[in-house]
Amino acid sequence: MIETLWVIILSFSLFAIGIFGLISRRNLLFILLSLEIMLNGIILLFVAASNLHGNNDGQIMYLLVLTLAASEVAVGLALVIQIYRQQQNLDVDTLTKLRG
Amino acid sequence: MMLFTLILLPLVGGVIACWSQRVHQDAPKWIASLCLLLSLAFLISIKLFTSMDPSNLWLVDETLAWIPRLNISAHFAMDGLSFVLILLTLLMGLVGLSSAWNEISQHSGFFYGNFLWTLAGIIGVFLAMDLLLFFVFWEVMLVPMYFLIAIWGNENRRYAALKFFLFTQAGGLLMLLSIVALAVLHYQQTQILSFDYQVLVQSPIDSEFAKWICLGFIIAFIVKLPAFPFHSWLPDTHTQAPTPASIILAAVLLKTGGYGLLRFVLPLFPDASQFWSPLMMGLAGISIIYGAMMAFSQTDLKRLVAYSSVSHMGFVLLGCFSLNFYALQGAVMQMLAHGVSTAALFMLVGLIQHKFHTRDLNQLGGLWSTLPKLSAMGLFFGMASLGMPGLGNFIAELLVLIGTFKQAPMFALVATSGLILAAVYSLRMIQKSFFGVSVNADENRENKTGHTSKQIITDLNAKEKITLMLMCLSLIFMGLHPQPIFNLVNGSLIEIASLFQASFQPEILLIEVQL
Amino acid sequence: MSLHFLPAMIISITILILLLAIALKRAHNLAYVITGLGLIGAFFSQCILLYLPNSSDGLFAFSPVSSLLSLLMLSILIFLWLQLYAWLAKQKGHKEEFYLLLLLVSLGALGMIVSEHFASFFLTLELMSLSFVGLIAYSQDKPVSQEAGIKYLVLSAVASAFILMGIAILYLQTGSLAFEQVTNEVSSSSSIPLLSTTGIIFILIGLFFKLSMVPCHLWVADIFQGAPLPSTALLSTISKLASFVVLWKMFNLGGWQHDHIILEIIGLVAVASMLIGNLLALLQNNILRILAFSSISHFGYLLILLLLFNQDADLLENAEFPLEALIFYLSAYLITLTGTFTVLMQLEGKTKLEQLTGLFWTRPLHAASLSVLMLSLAGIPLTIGFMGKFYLVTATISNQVLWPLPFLVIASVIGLFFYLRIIMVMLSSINQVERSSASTTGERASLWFIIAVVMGLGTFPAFFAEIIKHTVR
Amino acid sequence: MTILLGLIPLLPLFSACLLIFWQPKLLLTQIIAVGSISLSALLALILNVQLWDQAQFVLQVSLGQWLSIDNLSLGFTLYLDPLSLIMVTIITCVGALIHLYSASYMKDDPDVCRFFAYLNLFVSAMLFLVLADNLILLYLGWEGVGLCSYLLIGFWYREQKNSQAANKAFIITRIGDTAMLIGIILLFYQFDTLNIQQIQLQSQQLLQMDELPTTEIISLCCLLLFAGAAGKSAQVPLQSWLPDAMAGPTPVSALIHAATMVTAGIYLVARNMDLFQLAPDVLHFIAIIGVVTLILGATSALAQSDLKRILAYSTISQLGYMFLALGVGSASAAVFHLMTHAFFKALLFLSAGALIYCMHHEQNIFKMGGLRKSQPLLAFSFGIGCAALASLPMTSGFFSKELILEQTLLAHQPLLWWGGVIGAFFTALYSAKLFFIVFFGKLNQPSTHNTPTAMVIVLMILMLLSLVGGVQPQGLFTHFSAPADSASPGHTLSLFQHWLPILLPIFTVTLAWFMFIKGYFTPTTPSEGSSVSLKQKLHQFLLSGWDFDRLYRLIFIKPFKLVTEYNRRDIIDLAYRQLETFSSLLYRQLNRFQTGQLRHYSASLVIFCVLAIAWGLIQ
Repeated sequence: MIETLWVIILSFSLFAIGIFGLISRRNLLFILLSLEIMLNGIILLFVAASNLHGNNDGQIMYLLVLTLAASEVAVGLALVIQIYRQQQNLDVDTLTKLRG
Repeated sequence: MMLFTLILLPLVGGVIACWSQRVHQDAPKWIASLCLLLSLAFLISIKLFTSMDPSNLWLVDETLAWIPRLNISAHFAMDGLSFVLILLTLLMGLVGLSSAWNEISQHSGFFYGNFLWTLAGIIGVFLAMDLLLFFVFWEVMLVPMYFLIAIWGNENRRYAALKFFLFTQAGGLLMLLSIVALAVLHYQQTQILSFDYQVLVQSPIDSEFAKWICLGFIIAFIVKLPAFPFHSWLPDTHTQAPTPASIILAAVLLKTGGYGLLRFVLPLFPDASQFWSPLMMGLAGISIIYGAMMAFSQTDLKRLVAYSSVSHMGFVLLGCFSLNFYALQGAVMQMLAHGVSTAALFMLVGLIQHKFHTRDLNQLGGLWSTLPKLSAMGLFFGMASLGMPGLGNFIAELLVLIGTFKQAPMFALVATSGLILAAVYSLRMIQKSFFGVSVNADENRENKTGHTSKQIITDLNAKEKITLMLMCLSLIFMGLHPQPIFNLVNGSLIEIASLFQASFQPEILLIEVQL
Repeated sequence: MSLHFLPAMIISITILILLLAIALKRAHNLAYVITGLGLIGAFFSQCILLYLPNSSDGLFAFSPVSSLLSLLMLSILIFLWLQLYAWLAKQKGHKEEFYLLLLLVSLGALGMIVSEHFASFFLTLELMSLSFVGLIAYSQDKPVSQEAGIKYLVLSAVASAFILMGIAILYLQTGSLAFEQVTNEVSSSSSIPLLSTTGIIFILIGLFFKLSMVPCHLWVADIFQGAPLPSTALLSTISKLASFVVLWKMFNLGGWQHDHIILEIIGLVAVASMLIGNLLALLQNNILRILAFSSISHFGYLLILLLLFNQDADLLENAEFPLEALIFYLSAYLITLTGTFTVLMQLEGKTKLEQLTGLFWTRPLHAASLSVLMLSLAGIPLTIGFMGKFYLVTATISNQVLWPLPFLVIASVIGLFFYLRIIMVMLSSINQVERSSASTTGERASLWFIIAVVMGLGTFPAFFAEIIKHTVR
Repeated sequence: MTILLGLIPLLPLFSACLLIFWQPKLLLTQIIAVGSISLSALLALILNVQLWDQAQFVLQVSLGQWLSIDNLSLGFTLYLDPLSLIMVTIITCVGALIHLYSASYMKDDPDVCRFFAYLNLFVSAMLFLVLADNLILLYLGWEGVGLCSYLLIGFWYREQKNSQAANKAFIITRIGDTAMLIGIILLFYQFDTLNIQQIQLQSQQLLQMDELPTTEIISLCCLLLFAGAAGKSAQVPLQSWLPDAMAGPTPVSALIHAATMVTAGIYLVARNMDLFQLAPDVLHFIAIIGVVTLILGATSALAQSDLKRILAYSTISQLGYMFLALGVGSASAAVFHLMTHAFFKALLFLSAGALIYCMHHEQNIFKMGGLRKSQPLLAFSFGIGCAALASLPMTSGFFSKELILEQTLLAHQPLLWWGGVIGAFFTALYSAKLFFIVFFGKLNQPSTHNTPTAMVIVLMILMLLSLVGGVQPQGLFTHFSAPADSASPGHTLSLFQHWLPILLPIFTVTLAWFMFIKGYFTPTTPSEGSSVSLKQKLHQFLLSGWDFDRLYRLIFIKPFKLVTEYNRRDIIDLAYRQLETFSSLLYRQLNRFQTGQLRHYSASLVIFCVLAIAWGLIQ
């Protein structure tokens, strides 16, 4: 039986990886990808917590977060396509028409 | 409802004037003057017809519910002090109007609208008894004045209008904090939540915060009455403001600071003002000397007059904070006399600028030969500003000095040296602009301006002559027969002075007021 | 299914009808009418429910305060809806979807205001954020709006992730997701000392992002500038209103007030956003960016009010006064902001300061209303902004929280500088007098209405203050 | 009778206002101006006749209530007693004569109406000063007189130096007046009233009580009052304005800077004599100042080459005599000398004016030689004037100056007496020198036109007055029957002390005659070489009136100008400008964060989270 502590550590590390990916990667797709990793980390934490406390609130939250992740990616990809059509590359650093 | 209509008259007049520009080009001028005359007549009628029971200090006292949630009421009241100052406001409004008659051409409707709204705001300040109402009028009178300066000002008007607004607004915010703190502490002390002056004055708060709240009020009023450290907005504003705006600014807007000190700081915080009085008298002394020295070194005529009014208002501050009956009378007198003399000086400077398109002293000179009447008036008001006996300013400065010598001889000594410096800079102004030979004789001025027809410089026209003559007569009246003004203002000042001088027993307490 | 859900039900029904209408026959004015009916229906139903007693069913808690706030939100939505038709008619591309997204945002916001369970809060938050992404990236022809859209999407996703992480940690800590239990248990038993605080911090970061408080304020200027005008209007009013209400709810319920770390962070953030918000807008040349930065500082002022809730040293013996001040200031600011956006919408996208030169002489009514609104943002008396500031100052002083006041004075003086700068630009005289397109009576009516509301409530706030007093009691 | 008294000051005031507002033609202005002054002179003479017999009389008339607050109550009340009667007669008679004289002197000046308006205003202000019954009304007249002297000195406003001289006069007298105002205010707190008579009464009671209570405040008040008097009557610290005041027209110098205004200081001290008795050390100080001034005036007059400046310095020295008399306590001698001085100095100034008028505005005495034959009348009037000035026996100057010297001796002040005698020697020397240079020696510039008749009449009257004026008006003695005069009847003057002042003038005049013959009186040419001989340096020192001007410029004017010029842009204003630049700098720094990079924005979110948690950990 894996103790919940390890699960928590795993979820935190997933969360951290997601954040790191978000900041360092320049391609939009990878940003969305790292976003997903972060959400998975959080889902893991929810499930672990519900297992620890024995009530299934966590499970419900898992379902909700999953739907969120899906819808977010859907909208994200739609926008990614739009941007690709405009500037033919997905580099985030060129998206700086709005600044200063 | 009488006092409310007194404020409403210029307000509505302003709206009509602003709207009437579409009807006819110079309709606004006539509407504005009509409205001012109407409110003047209304004011005089209020004064005459109110039953003069000497026991009650307030001539007229009205309250209307405003924000019941915090027990704030629109409480207007008029006593001798505010009556005199409102009279000054309306008269100087007329003077400003006469100087704006042919000087303002573009958007004149909007100009007269703003002009009248400023006057309405100022009258509101002098009448408001509720602290929040006072604060609202205190800030609201700035907005139309800001528009006046920003639209019709001279070359660098933007910077001056912004600086004017920021300075007073910063002071105002401090006052807002102090008002609220005062009301809250008063509530804590007497379980009555009220912003009303007459309620607050009964039980002065005695917590150690009182000093800082009093300081908040004082800073707001000192910024307005430009005392030494906060005066740097006045010269810029005066040089850039159009003549009617700078007449109103000099004659009345500065007096709201002095009025605030007399009405709100001294009665509401007796012991705190005693605590602050040495510092404030010091500031007053410095601003007298500093204003005079700065006036001496200016080459721009309007900046010179502006710095001179900093020095004169130093006397008002000195008068207020020497907490002595004579000095208070002197301070009120100085406010009136300075109002008239500086307004006249600004009107003259405006005329000179209108005729010669320059305010620089080095280019002016020998005006006496080309404009004898104007220079005679300039000489008269120059003499008034240096405190020539027989005119209002001297009586005021004399009383302030008498009062201050009794309280703090050292500061009075500094103030009297201010008298000498006043003579120095006004004589320099008179000599540089009126006497001597005109530096740019007519021929080279002509090729400077380029147009062929020699621009004939006309002396004062009839209207200007009448206004200036009336102002001379009023100054002489104030100089030789100031008693009616003293009787009017006596009531409230005795009340203030009795707070400070335990030994002060005015033997003629109930003075029959006769105009 | 208590009566309280009526407004939300009406809006969801209108969403469905709108979907069907778009599917059947795409007609702009039809969509416009349907949305209007929906919103007005929701508004009136909310009016009826105003004074019903409190009731809560786990996920959503209904109280007079929350109904007053949703009333405020619905009135803002209706006012923006009135201007929408004229603006959308000028845009290229499909116009009906905008109304759809508008209704979705309002549904999300309504839900958020009344939510008192983390699940419901999270759901409504996501509903609102994602529909906002759609709104921001609405106009395809402008690449700038796409860029703003993607930026908002990524950043709001990160913020939601943070909030979720916070919720997860709190859930780990307490085992329950309802606001009530979470906040009570947090103060009582805490296994790992800092766990609950980090959880709260995570949630706060997410909410600070939504409210564009200082550390996470960088996005607000770019998105305000990039997004189409009505979506910026919605974003700046609805999203911030809903997030602030949630922040107030969470903060008010539990015993967090005594957790000095959170208090210090909130105090620091409040002061920082007041000062930096105003400083950033000092020499800006784009009006939208100025409005963005001024919204940062205004929410900084509001954050001070949050600090007052726990103070027991109440001089005015009136515990609800801070809440009253909060509602008054919030409504004052949002009314002014909606007014500003309606004026900007009528100025056909003139957002650069230089484009506004001499507006006083070409379109006097627009210039007059814009300057009244600027003065209200600056807090000059006789405007509703001043009354809000007065309430704020009275609440702070009566609760003896004196240290933020000097910053308030400095910030409002700096703020005054750039508000006056805008008015100054409009006043400057222009040489060629081009009479631009005469404004329609509808526009003129709305402008007069704005001036009347801002000046009217400023000079006679008694009526509005009484309503707030009753709802709070 | 009181109506007459009321009318005396009001008549010139009324005519001044009339001239200012109406500005009639030349003839009409002359009639109005001269008419009003001679009318008040007539009224004064009538009063003199009526009150001739009464020894002690007091006449009061109130023109209205000025101001009454708490216990400070002032009214426009005029107070006449022997002293002010004498002053009124001097002012109105000399004023009328000078008005008559200037009617013809100024008739071809373009704005003559303005001139007469100022002159009338001046006379009415002087009358108010002399007849005031409270110190503030006196101060009103005092400043009014200062204002009119400023306007009249700067009358020909086109030349820059005239208006500069006027400014200098006004500012220096203003310094004295401010000191006086402080004195008046302190007096108000000491005696709780500003009415002059009550102050005198209270000080007399204090004198009888012989243990003088708060002496140092009273002596401070007296000192400050004397400072005001010194400012107005050009005594040592504040005397450098009088020589420059000659820039005005000559009748102005005659009226203001010889007969009336400069005597205001003496009147002030004489009027408050009882008060000054309370502060004996101040009186002694006044005497010392008097002596120093008279020596300064006499010596600098020697070195002058401009006719009017010589007369100006001589006025300073004669005023020094009057203050010496006041210093030793005999106010009657001072007022007597004042009266005689008024007559012969007016005569000298007017004849100088006529002389300049004939020599078409040539003022340098070395250029007017030998006018004895071409202008016999002027020579004769100048002769009498110089004689009275040098106090040759049997002239009015002799009686008054000799009385002063006698009084100083009676008051046991031998040192001051010797100062007075030396002063008398120098006075006689320069007046004789002046007379011989102008009227004897070779004729180098012919005088063209001769003096008009009006001037001749005035000169004749003045000649008569300065000769016969020696008889001492009886009223003067009774008024000042103060004990100080007859303090020491027993002490008789030694023979030498009695005869020296009588013989000295005769001896110096003959000495001057010999020096003139030997040609000592040649103008000292300014030396080109660097080695400036002692004689030139001394001459330069005396020429500039003991170099007070350079001293004041060094101490006051230069630093003041330096500071004001440096601070022209108002340091406080620059401080606020710094605030402005600082905030825009802050704006630029903060704006650098708005990079528009998505990754930077998400990074800011994460950094804040890390910082917040770290903050939590540190606590």
